[in-house]
Amino acid sequence: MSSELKIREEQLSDSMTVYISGEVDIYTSQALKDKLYEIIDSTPTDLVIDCRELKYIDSTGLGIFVGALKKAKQREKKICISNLKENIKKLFIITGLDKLFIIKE
Amino acid sequence: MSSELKIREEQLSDSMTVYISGEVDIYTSQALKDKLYEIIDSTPTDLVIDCRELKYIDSTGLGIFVGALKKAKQREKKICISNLKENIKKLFIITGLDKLFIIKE
Amino acid sequence: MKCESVELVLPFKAEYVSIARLTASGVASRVGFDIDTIEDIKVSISEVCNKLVSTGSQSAENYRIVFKVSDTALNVTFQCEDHSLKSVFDQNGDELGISIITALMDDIEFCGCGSNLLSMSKKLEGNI
Amino acid sequence: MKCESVELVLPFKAEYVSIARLTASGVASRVGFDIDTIEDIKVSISEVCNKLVSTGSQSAENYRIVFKVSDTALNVTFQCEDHSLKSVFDQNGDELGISIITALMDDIEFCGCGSNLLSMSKKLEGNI
Ligand SMILES: Nc1ncnc2c1ncn2[C@@H]1O[C@H](COP(=O)(O)OP(=O)(O)O)[C@@H](O)[C@H]1O
Ligand SMILES: Nc1ncnc2c1ncn2[C@@H]1O[C@H](COP(=O)(O)OP(=O)(O)O)[C@@H](O)[C@H]1O
Repeated sequence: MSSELKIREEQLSDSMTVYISGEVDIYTSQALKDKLYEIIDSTPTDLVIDCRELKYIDSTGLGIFVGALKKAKQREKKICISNLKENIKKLFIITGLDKLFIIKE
Repeated sequence: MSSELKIREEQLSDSMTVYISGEVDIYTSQALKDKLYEIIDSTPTDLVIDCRELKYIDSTGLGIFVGALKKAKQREKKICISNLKENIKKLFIITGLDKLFIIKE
Repeated sequence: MKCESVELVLPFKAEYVSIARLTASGVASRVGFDIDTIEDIKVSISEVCNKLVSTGSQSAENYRIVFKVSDTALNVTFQCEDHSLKSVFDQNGDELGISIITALMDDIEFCGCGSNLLSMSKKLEGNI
Repeated sequence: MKCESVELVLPFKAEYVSIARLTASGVASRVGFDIDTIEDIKVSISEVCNKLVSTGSQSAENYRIVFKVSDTALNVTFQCEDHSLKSVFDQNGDELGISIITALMDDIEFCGCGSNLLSMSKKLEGNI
Protein backbone atom coordinates (compact mmCIF):
# COMPACT_ATOMS: atom_id res chain seq x y z
CA MET A 1 0.00 0.00 0.00
CA SER A 2 2.47 2.62 1.12
CA SER A 3 5.05 1.76 -1.49
CA GLU A 4 8.58 2.33 -0.31
CA LEU A 5 11.23 4.04 -2.36
CA LYS A 6 13.51 1.93 -4.55
CA ILE A 7 16.46 3.23 -6.55
CA ARG A 8 18.20 1.23 -9.27
CA GLU A 9 21.07 2.41 -11.49
CA GLU A 10 22.18 1.37 -14.96
CA GLN A 11 25.47 2.65 -16.41
CA LEU A 12 25.53 3.00 -20.20
CA SER A 13 28.55 4.24 -22.16
CA ASP A 14 27.30 7.81 -22.53
CA SER A 15 24.91 8.15 -19.59
CA MET A 16 23.91 6.80 -16.24
CA THR A 17 20.21 6.01 -15.80
CA VAL A 18 18.75 6.10 -12.32
CA TYR A 19 15.36 4.43 -11.99
CA ILE A 20 13.32 5.76 -9.08
CA SER A 21 10.30 3.72 -8.08
CA GLY A 22 7.73 4.10 -5.32
CA GLU A 23 7.14 7.18 -3.23
CA VAL A 24 9.52 10.05 -2.48
CA ASP A 25 8.21 11.90 0.53
CA ILE A 26 9.62 13.59 3.62
CA TYR A 27 10.42 10.18 5.12
CA THR A 28 12.06 8.49 2.14
CA SER A 29 13.71 11.56 0.61
CA GLN A 30 16.95 11.41 2.58
CA ALA A 31 17.72 8.04 1.00
CA LEU A 32 17.12 9.54 -2.46
CA LYS A 33 19.38 12.51 -1.70
CA ASP A 34 22.24 10.31 -0.44
CA LYS A 35 22.00 8.00 -3.42
CA LEU A 36 21.67 10.71 -6.08
CA TYR A 37 24.53 12.79 -4.68
CA GLU A 38 26.74 9.70 -4.43
CA ILE A 39 25.98 8.81 -8.06
CA ILE A 40 26.75 12.35 -9.25
CA ASP A 41 30.05 12.25 -7.38
CA SER A 42 31.12 8.88 -8.71
CA THR A 43 29.81 8.86 -12.28
CA PRO A 44 31.67 10.57 -15.15
CA THR A 45 28.67 10.70 -17.52
CA ASP A 46 25.43 12.68 -17.72
CA LEU A 47 22.44 11.48 -15.71
CA VAL A 48 19.00 10.30 -16.76
CA ILE A 49 16.47 10.05 -13.94
CA ASP A 50 13.81 7.65 -15.14
CA CYS A 51 10.52 8.21 -13.30
CA ARG A 52 8.25 5.66 -15.00
CA GLU A 53 7.86 3.83 -11.69
CA LEU A 54 7.72 6.97 -9.55
CA LYS A 55 4.25 7.03 -8.03
CA TYR A 56 4.52 10.01 -5.75
CA ILE A 57 6.84 12.93 -5.14
CA ASP A 58 6.38 16.16 -3.21
CA SER A 59 8.40 19.33 -2.64
CA THR A 60 10.90 17.44 -0.49
CA GLY A 61 11.80 15.27 -3.45
CA LEU A 62 11.67 18.12 -5.96
CA GLY A 63 14.10 20.06 -3.75
CA ILE A 64 16.48 17.13 -3.90
CA PHE A 65 16.28 17.07 -7.70
CA VAL A 66 17.20 20.79 -7.68
CA GLY A 67 20.08 20.15 -5.29
CA ALA A 68 21.28 17.29 -7.48
CA LEU A 69 21.08 19.52 -10.55
CA LYS A 70 23.24 22.18 -8.88
CA LYS A 71 25.77 19.55 -7.91
CA ALA A 72 25.76 18.09 -11.42
CA LYS A 73 26.23 21.55 -13.01
CA GLN A 74 29.29 22.16 -10.83
CA ARG A 75 30.72 18.99 -12.38
CA GLU A 76 29.55 20.05 -15.87
CA LYS A 77 27.10 17.18 -16.15
CA LYS A 78 23.52 17.30 -17.37
CA ILE A 79 20.46 15.81 -15.68
CA CYS A 80 17.58 14.67 -17.82
CA ILE A 81 14.29 13.58 -16.26
CA SER A 82 12.27 11.08 -18.26
CA ASN A 83 8.90 9.31 -18.25
CA LEU A 84 7.17 11.50 -15.68
CA LYS A 85 3.56 10.61 -14.95
CA GLU A 86 1.13 13.43 -15.78
CA ASN A 87 0.43 14.25 -12.14
CA ILE A 88 4.09 14.61 -11.35
CA LYS A 89 4.87 16.57 -14.51
CA LYS A 90 2.18 18.99 -13.33
CA LEU A 91 4.22 19.55 -10.15
CA PHE A 92 7.31 20.40 -12.23
CA ILE A 93 5.26 22.93 -14.21
CA ILE A 94 3.61 24.47 -11.12
CA THR A 95 6.98 24.98 -9.44
CA GLY A 96 8.74 26.15 -12.60
CA LEU A 97 11.20 23.28 -12.37
CA ASP A 98 10.24 22.21 -15.91
CA LYS A 99 12.42 25.13 -17.08
CA LEU A 100 15.40 24.03 -14.98
CA PHE A 101 15.53 20.41 -16.11
CA ILE A 102 15.60 18.68 -19.46
CA ILE A 103 12.32 16.78 -19.38
CA LYS A 104 11.82 13.95 -21.85
CA GLU A 105 8.75 11.85 -22.60
CA MET B 1 -6.94 3.17 -3.96
CA SER B 2 -10.22 2.05 -2.43
CA SER B 3 -11.12 -0.23 -5.30
CA GLU B 4 -14.83 -0.46 -5.89
CA LEU B 5 -16.68 -3.70 -6.46
CA LYS B 6 -17.18 -4.92 -10.03
CA ILE B 7 -19.21 -7.95 -11.05
CA ARG B 8 -19.05 -9.55 -14.50
CA GLU B 9 -20.89 -12.66 -15.65
CA GLU B 10 -20.12 -15.21 -18.35
CA GLN B 11 -22.66 -17.88 -19.29
CA LEU B 12 -21.20 -21.15 -20.52
CA SER B 13 -23.29 -24.14 -21.61
CA ASP B 14 -22.95 -26.02 -18.33
CA SER B 15 -22.23 -23.23 -15.85
CA MET B 16 -22.44 -19.53 -15.19
CA THR B 17 -19.21 -17.87 -14.07
CA VAL B 18 -19.46 -14.71 -11.98
CA TYR B 19 -16.22 -12.73 -11.75
CA ILE B 20 -16.04 -10.56 -8.63
CA SER B 21 -13.32 -7.93 -8.59
CA GLY B 22 -12.37 -5.25 -6.08
CA GLU B 23 -13.55 -5.03 -2.49
CA VAL B 24 -16.65 -6.53 -0.92
CA ASP B 25 -17.30 -4.74 2.35
CA ILE B 26 -20.28 -3.48 4.32
CA TYR B 27 -20.73 -0.65 1.81
CA THR B 28 -20.46 -2.59 -1.45
CA SER B 29 -22.01 -5.87 -0.29
CA GLN B 30 -25.63 -4.99 -1.02
CA ALA B 31 -24.77 -4.68 -4.71
CA LEU B 32 -23.14 -8.13 -4.60
CA LYS B 33 -26.19 -9.63 -2.88
CA ASP B 34 -28.64 -8.16 -5.38
CA LYS B 35 -26.57 -9.30 -8.33
CA LEU B 36 -25.84 -12.82 -7.05
CA TYR B 37 -29.44 -13.46 -6.04
CA GLU B 38 -30.68 -12.18 -9.40
CA ILE B 39 -28.24 -14.48 -11.22
CA ILE B 40 -29.31 -17.50 -9.16
CA ASP B 41 -32.95 -16.76 -9.90
CA SER B 42 -32.46 -16.33 -13.63
CA THR B 43 -29.79 -18.89 -14.49
CA PRO B 44 -30.60 -22.57 -15.03
CA THR B 45 -27.01 -23.82 -14.57
CA ASP B 46 -24.61 -24.24 -11.64
CA LEU B 47 -22.56 -21.23 -10.55
CA VAL B 48 -18.83 -20.59 -10.43
CA ILE B 49 -17.78 -17.55 -8.43
CA ASP B 50 -14.34 -16.60 -9.70
CA CYS B 51 -12.42 -14.59 -7.11
CA ARG B 52 -9.07 -14.06 -8.88
CA GLU B 53 -9.69 -10.30 -8.87
CA LEU B 54 -11.28 -10.19 -5.43
CA LYS B 55 -8.95 -8.12 -3.27
CA TYR B 56 -10.92 -7.93 -0.07
CA ILE B 57 -13.92 -9.55 1.54
CA ASP B 58 -15.16 -9.57 5.13
CA SER B 59 -17.96 -11.29 7.03
CA THR B 60 -20.57 -9.17 5.27
CA GLY B 61 -19.54 -10.64 1.95
CA LEU B 62 -19.08 -14.16 3.32
CA GLY B 63 -22.61 -13.98 4.73
CA ILE B 64 -23.88 -13.15 1.27
CA PHE B 65 -22.07 -16.14 -0.20
CA VAL B 66 -23.81 -18.32 2.42
CA GLY B 67 -27.16 -16.74 1.61
CA ALA B 68 -26.54 -17.33 -2.09
CA LEU B 69 -25.64 -20.96 -1.41
CA LYS B 70 -28.89 -21.52 0.47
CA LYS B 71 -30.84 -19.97 -2.36
CA ALA B 72 -28.95 -22.07 -4.92
CA LYS B 73 -29.57 -25.29 -2.96
CA GLN B 74 -33.30 -24.58 -2.92
CA ARG B 75 -33.09 -24.53 -6.71
CA GLU B 76 -30.84 -27.62 -6.74
CA LYS B 77 -27.87 -25.75 -8.12
CA LYS B 78 -24.29 -25.91 -6.96
CA ILE B 79 -21.95 -23.00 -6.19
CA CYS B 80 -18.25 -23.41 -6.71
CA ILE B 81 -15.78 -20.76 -5.56
CA SER B 82 -12.53 -20.56 -7.49
CA ASN B 83 -9.17 -18.77 -7.47
CA LEU B 84 -9.33 -17.42 -3.93
CA LYS B 85 -6.28 -15.46 -2.81
CA GLU B 86 -4.54 -17.03 0.20
CA ASN B 87 -5.69 -14.32 2.60
CA ILE B 88 -9.29 -14.78 1.61
CA LYS B 89 -9.09 -18.59 1.62
CA LYS B 90 -7.89 -18.23 5.21
CA LEU B 91 -11.16 -16.45 6.06
CA PHE B 92 -13.15 -19.36 4.58
CA ILE B 93 -11.17 -21.78 6.74
CA ILE B 94 -11.45 -19.69 9.92
CA THR B 95 -15.21 -19.43 9.55
CA GLY B 96 -15.69 -23.05 8.48
CA LEU B 97 -17.19 -21.96 5.19
CA ASP B 98 -14.59 -24.03 3.32
CA LYS B 99 -16.69 -27.06 4.29
CA LEU B 100 -19.91 -25.52 2.95
CA PHE B 101 -18.64 -24.54 -0.48
CA ILE B 102 -16.83 -26.40 -3.24
CA ILE B 103 -13.55 -24.49 -3.33
CA LYS B 104 -11.33 -24.88 -6.41
CA GLU B 105 -7.83 -23.60 -7.07
CA MET C 1 10.52 1.94 23.99
CA LYS C 2 8.55 3.56 21.22
CA CYS C 3 4.90 4.35 21.86
CA GLU C 4 3.19 6.53 19.29
CA SER C 5 -0.45 6.84 18.51
CA VAL C 6 -2.56 7.57 15.49
CA GLU C 7 -6.25 8.31 15.86
CA LEU C 8 -9.02 8.12 13.31
CA VAL C 9 -12.52 9.44 13.90
CA LEU C 10 -15.22 8.16 11.53
CA PRO C 11 -18.97 8.67 11.12
CA PHE C 12 -21.27 5.73 11.83
CA LYS C 13 -21.65 5.05 8.10
CA ALA C 14 -20.85 2.05 5.97
CA GLU C 15 -19.14 4.10 3.27
CA TYR C 16 -16.39 5.19 5.67
CA VAL C 17 -15.26 1.72 6.77
CA SER C 18 -12.89 1.50 3.80
CA ILE C 19 -11.08 4.56 5.19
CA ALA C 20 -10.40 2.64 8.39
CA ARG C 21 -8.75 -0.03 6.24
CA LEU C 22 -6.59 2.46 4.36
CA THR C 23 -5.43 4.15 7.56
CA ALA C 24 -4.89 0.75 9.20
CA SER C 25 -2.75 -0.46 6.32
CA GLY C 26 -0.56 2.63 6.63
CA VAL C 27 -0.11 2.28 10.37
CA ALA C 28 0.47 -1.48 10.19
CA SER C 29 3.11 -1.10 7.51
CA ARG C 30 4.87 1.49 9.71
CA VAL C 31 4.95 -1.04 12.54
CA GLY C 32 6.65 -3.41 10.14
CA PHE C 33 4.08 -6.13 9.51
CA ASP C 34 4.28 -8.13 6.29
CA ILE C 35 1.61 -7.79 3.62
CA ASP C 36 -0.40 -10.84 4.72
CA THR C 37 -0.54 -9.71 8.33
CA ILE C 38 -1.55 -6.22 7.20
CA GLU C 39 -4.49 -7.80 5.38
CA ASP C 40 -5.44 -9.71 8.56
CA ILE C 41 -5.33 -6.50 10.58
CA LYS C 42 -7.42 -4.66 7.97
CA VAL C 43 -10.17 -7.27 7.96
CA SER C 44 -10.21 -7.48 11.78
CA ILE C 45 -10.59 -3.73 12.10
CA SER C 46 -13.31 -3.72 9.46
CA GLU C 47 -15.25 -6.38 11.35
CA VAL C 48 -15.43 -4.14 14.40
CA CYS C 49 -16.35 -1.13 12.26
CA ASN C 50 -19.08 -3.19 10.56
CA LYS C 51 -20.55 -4.08 13.92
CA LEU C 52 -20.47 -0.46 15.10
CA VAL C 53 -21.93 0.87 11.86
CA SER C 54 -24.73 -1.73 11.77
CA THR C 55 -25.66 -1.06 15.38
CA GLY C 56 -25.35 2.70 15.03
CA SER C 57 -25.66 5.14 17.87
CA GLN C 58 -28.53 7.26 19.14
CA SER C 59 -26.33 9.91 20.73
CA ALA C 60 -22.94 9.91 19.00
CA GLU C 61 -22.16 10.78 15.41
CA ASN C 62 -18.68 9.34 15.36
CA TYR C 63 -16.53 6.58 16.75
CA ARG C 64 -12.80 6.71 17.25
CA ILE C 65 -10.11 4.17 16.40
CA VAL C 66 -6.87 4.60 18.34
CA PHE C 67 -3.83 2.85 16.88
CA LYS C 68 -0.97 2.45 19.35
CA VAL C 69 2.35 1.70 17.73
CA SER C 70 5.18 0.20 19.75
CA ASP C 71 8.37 -1.58 18.71
CA THR C 72 6.75 -4.97 19.15
CA ALA C 73 3.03 -4.61 18.54
CA LEU C 74 0.08 -2.70 17.20
CA ASN C 75 -2.82 -2.11 19.57
CA VAL C 76 -6.15 -0.96 18.17
CA THR C 77 -8.83 0.44 20.49
CA PHE C 78 -12.35 1.45 19.47
CA GLN C 79 -13.96 4.23 21.45
CA CYS C 80 -17.29 5.98 21.46
CA GLU C 81 -18.88 8.55 23.71
CA ASP C 82 -22.13 6.60 23.51
CA HIS C 83 -21.70 4.29 26.50
CA SER C 84 -24.78 2.25 25.60
CA LEU C 85 -22.71 0.70 22.80
CA LYS C 86 -20.76 -1.41 25.26
CA SER C 87 -23.10 -4.34 24.83
CA VAL C 88 -22.66 -4.40 21.06
CA PHE C 89 -19.94 -6.99 21.04
CA ASP C 90 -21.22 -9.62 23.42
CA GLN C 91 -24.32 -10.31 21.39
CA ASN C 92 -24.61 -13.56 19.52
CA GLY C 93 -25.64 -13.76 15.89
CA ASP C 94 -22.49 -12.30 14.42
CA GLU C 95 -20.39 -15.45 14.61
CA LEU C 96 -18.58 -14.79 11.37
CA GLY C 97 -17.20 -11.39 12.38
CA ILE C 98 -16.17 -12.40 15.88
CA SER C 99 -14.62 -15.67 14.71
CA ILE C 100 -12.51 -13.76 12.19
CA ILE C 101 -11.23 -11.30 14.79
CA THR C 102 -10.41 -13.96 17.37
CA ALA C 103 -8.56 -16.05 14.80
CA LEU C 104 -6.53 -13.21 13.32
CA MET C 105 -5.67 -10.95 16.28
CA ASP C 106 -3.55 -11.80 19.32
CA ASP C 107 -5.55 -10.30 22.18
CA ILE C 108 -9.09 -9.08 22.18
CA GLU C 109 -10.55 -7.28 25.11
CA PHE C 110 -14.19 -6.33 25.32
CA CYS C 111 -13.66 -3.27 27.46
CA GLY C 112 -15.90 -1.89 30.09
CA CYS C 113 -13.95 1.19 31.06
CA GLY C 114 -14.92 4.73 30.06
CA SER C 115 -15.56 5.13 26.38
CA ASN C 116 -13.50 2.12 25.32
CA LEU C 117 -15.55 -0.50 23.48
CA LEU C 118 -13.03 -3.03 22.27
CA SER C 119 -9.28 -3.32 22.22
CA MET C 120 -7.20 -5.74 20.20
CA SER C 121 -3.51 -6.27 19.51
CA LYS C 122 -1.25 -7.86 16.98
CA LYS C 123 2.30 -8.75 17.99
CA LEU C 124 5.15 -8.17 15.61
CA GLU C 125 7.25 -11.13 16.73
CA GLY C 126 6.46 -14.25 14.78
CA ASN C 127 5.72 -12.08 11.79
CA ILE C 128 9.33 -11.49 10.82
CA MET D 1 -26.86 18.99 2.54
CA LYS D 2 -24.39 16.35 3.62
CA CYS D 3 -21.71 17.37 6.08
CA GLU D 4 -19.68 14.55 7.56
CA SER D 5 -16.26 14.67 9.06
CA VAL D 6 -13.30 12.35 9.38
CA GLU D 7 -10.45 13.19 11.71
CA LEU D 8 -6.91 11.92 11.74
CA VAL D 9 -4.45 12.58 14.56
CA LEU D 10 -0.77 12.01 13.75
CA PRO D 11 2.52 12.35 15.63
CA PHE D 12 4.96 15.06 14.49
CA LYS D 13 7.07 12.49 12.64
CA ALA D 14 8.04 12.13 9.00
CA GLU D 15 7.20 8.44 8.88
CA TYR D 16 3.51 9.11 9.53
CA VAL D 17 2.91 11.54 6.66
CA SER D 18 2.20 8.66 4.29
CA ILE D 19 -0.73 7.72 6.54
CA ALA D 20 -2.22 11.17 5.96
CA ARG D 21 -2.05 10.42 2.23
CA LEU D 22 -3.75 7.03 2.57
CA THR D 23 -6.53 8.45 4.71
CA ALA D 24 -6.87 11.43 2.37
CA SER D 25 -7.19 9.20 -0.67
CA GLY D 26 -9.99 7.28 1.04
CA VAL D 27 -11.89 10.39 2.01
CA ALA D 28 -11.38 12.07 -1.36
CA SER D 29 -12.61 9.03 -3.25
CA ARG D 30 -15.73 9.01 -1.03
CA VAL D 31 -16.39 12.64 -2.00
CA GLY D 32 -16.25 11.51 -5.61
CA PHE D 33 -13.06 13.07 -6.97
CA ASP D 34 -11.35 11.47 -9.95
CA ILE D 35 -7.95 9.78 -9.58
CA ASP D 36 -5.93 12.80 -10.75
CA THR D 37 -7.65 15.15 -8.35
CA ILE D 38 -7.17 12.66 -5.52
CA GLU D 39 -3.43 12.76 -6.25
CA ASP D 40 -3.50 16.57 -6.14
CA ILE D 41 -5.26 16.49 -2.79
CA LYS D 42 -2.79 13.93 -1.42
CA VAL D 43 0.25 16.00 -2.35
CA SER D 44 -1.31 19.21 -1.01
CA ILE D 45 -2.06 17.59 2.33
CA SER D 46 1.44 16.13 2.46
CA GLU D 47 2.97 19.55 1.89
CA VAL D 48 1.25 20.88 4.99
CA CYS D 49 2.22 17.78 7.00
CA ASN D 50 5.83 18.18 5.81
CA LYS D 51 5.87 21.75 7.04
CA LEU D 52 4.40 20.77 10.42
CA VAL D 53 6.73 17.81 10.84
CA SER D 54 9.85 19.82 9.90
CA THR D 55 8.92 22.62 12.27
CA GLY D 56 7.87 20.29 15.06
CA SER D 57 6.31 21.36 18.29
CA GLN D 58 7.71 21.99 21.74
CA SER D 59 4.48 21.34 23.57
CA ALA D 60 2.28 19.09 21.43
CA GLU D 61 2.92 15.52 20.39
CA ASN D 62 0.28 15.37 17.70
CA TYR D 63 -1.50 17.41 15.11
CA ARG D 64 -4.97 16.81 13.78
CA ILE D 65 -6.30 16.77 10.24
CA VAL D 66 -10.05 17.32 9.94
CA PHE D 67 -11.62 16.30 6.64
CA LYS D 68 -15.07 17.79 6.07
CA VAL D 69 -17.04 16.04 3.39
CA SER D 70 -19.99 17.76 1.77
CA ASP D 71 -21.88 17.07 -1.47
CA THR D 72 -19.83 19.60 -3.35
CA ALA D 73 -16.41 19.84 -1.70
CA LEU D 74 -13.77 18.49 0.58
CA ASN D 75 -12.41 20.83 3.24
CA VAL D 76 -9.22 19.93 5.06
CA THR D 77 -8.25 21.75 8.26
CA PHE D 78 -5.01 21.29 10.20
CA GLN D 79 -5.16 21.82 13.93
CA CYS D 80 -2.71 21.74 16.80
CA GLU D 81 -2.95 22.62 20.46
CA ASP D 82 0.46 24.28 20.20
CA HIS D 83 -0.64 27.83 19.32
CA SER D 84 2.93 28.95 18.65
CA LEU D 85 2.74 26.99 15.39
CA LYS D 86 0.51 29.61 13.81
CA SER D 87 3.46 31.39 12.26
CA VAL D 88 4.71 28.27 10.55
CA PHE D 89 3.04 28.91 7.25
CA ASP D 90 3.73 32.57 6.58
CA GLN D 91 7.49 32.12 6.55
CA ASN D 92 9.34 32.38 3.30
CA GLY D 93 11.84 29.80 2.13
CA ASP D 94 9.38 27.05 1.39
CA GLU D 95 8.22 28.31 -1.98
CA LEU D 96 7.93 24.84 -3.49
CA GLY D 97 5.46 23.54 -0.93
CA ILE D 98 3.31 26.65 -0.82
CA SER D 99 3.29 27.04 -4.60
CA ILE D 100 2.08 23.44 -4.95
CA ILE D 101 -0.77 23.94 -2.49
CA THR D 102 -1.93 27.23 -3.98
CA ALA D 103 -1.91 25.76 -7.49
CA LEU D 104 -3.74 22.57 -6.63
CA MET D 105 -6.32 23.54 -4.00
CA ASP D 106 -9.25 25.93 -4.40
CA ASP D 107 -9.13 27.95 -1.20
CA ILE D 108 -6.37 28.22 1.32
CA GLU D 109 -6.82 30.01 4.58
CA PHE D 110 -3.99 30.61 6.99
CA CYS D 111 -6.14 30.58 10.08
CA GLY D 112 -5.72 32.58 13.21
CA CYS D 113 -8.58 31.19 15.24
CA GLY D 114 -8.18 28.78 18.13
CA SER D 115 -6.12 25.74 17.30
CA ASN D 116 -6.70 25.95 13.55
CA LEU D 117 -3.48 26.37 11.59
CA LEU D 118 -4.50 26.08 7.97
CA SER D 119 -7.66 25.25 6.10
CA MET D 120 -7.98 24.36 2.43
CA SER D 121 -10.74 23.16 0.15
CA LYS D 122 -11.24 21.38 -3.11
CA LYS D 123 -14.52 21.77 -4.96
CA LEU D 124 -16.11 18.83 -6.66
CA GLU D 125 -17.67 20.80 -9.53
CA GLY D 126 -15.34 21.09 -12.47
CA ASN D 127 -13.98 17.69 -11.57
CA ILE D 128 -16.84 15.73 -13.05
N1 LIG E 1 11.55 27.18 -7.37
C1 LIG E 1 12.87 26.90 -7.22
N2 LIG E 1 13.69 27.06 -8.27
C2 LIG E 1 14.99 26.78 -8.14
N3 LIG E 1 15.56 26.32 -7.01
C3 LIG E 1 14.78 26.12 -5.93
C4 LIG E 1 13.42 26.39 -5.97
N4 LIG E 1 12.92 26.11 -4.74
C5 LIG E 1 13.91 25.65 -4.00
N5 LIG E 1 15.05 25.66 -4.68
C6 LIG E 1 16.37 25.21 -4.24
O1 LIG E 1 16.43 23.80 -4.20
C7 LIG E 1 17.60 23.43 -3.49
C8 LIG E 1 17.49 22.11 -2.81
O2 LIG E 1 17.28 22.23 -1.45
P1 LIG E 1 17.64 21.07 -0.43
O3 LIG E 1 16.64 19.97 -0.64
O4 LIG E 1 17.66 21.67 0.92
O5 LIG E 1 19.07 20.53 -0.88
P2 LIG E 1 20.50 21.02 -0.32
O6 LIG E 1 20.42 20.98 1.17
O7 LIG E 1 21.48 20.02 -0.89
O8 LIG E 1 20.74 22.41 -0.86
C9 LIG E 1 17.86 24.58 -2.54
O9 LIG E 1 19.10 25.14 -2.87
C10 LIG E 1 16.72 25.59 -2.81
O10 LIG E 1 17.14 26.90 -2.72
N1 LIG F 1 -20.67 -19.98 10.13
C1 LIG F 1 -21.78 -20.05 9.41
N2 LIG F 1 -22.10 -21.19 8.74
C2 LIG F 1 -23.20 -21.24 8.01
N3 LIG F 1 -24.04 -20.19 7.84
C3 LIG F 1 -23.79 -19.06 8.46
C4 LIG F 1 -22.65 -18.89 9.26
N4 LIG F 1 -22.67 -17.60 9.74
C5 LIG F 1 -23.74 -17.02 9.25
N5 LIG F 1 -24.45 -17.86 8.47
C6 LIG F 1 -25.68 -17.58 7.71
O1 LIG F 1 -25.38 -16.83 6.55
C7 LIG F 1 -26.61 -16.35 6.03
C8 LIG F 1 -26.44 -15.06 5.28
O2 LIG F 1 -26.89 -14.00 6.03
P1 LIG F 1 -27.36 -12.64 5.36
O3 LIG F 1 -26.14 -11.96 4.82
O4 LIG F 1 -28.13 -11.88 6.38
O5 LIG F 1 -28.27 -13.09 4.10
P2 LIG F 1 -29.88 -13.25 4.07
O6 LIG F 1 -30.44 -12.00 4.67
O7 LIG F 1 -30.20 -13.41 2.62
O8 LIG F 1 -30.19 -14.48 4.87
C9 LIG F 1 -27.54 -16.27 7.23
O9 LIG F 1 -28.62 -17.13 7.00
C10 LIG F 1 -26.70 -16.72 8.41
O10 LIG F 1 -27.42 -17.43 9.34
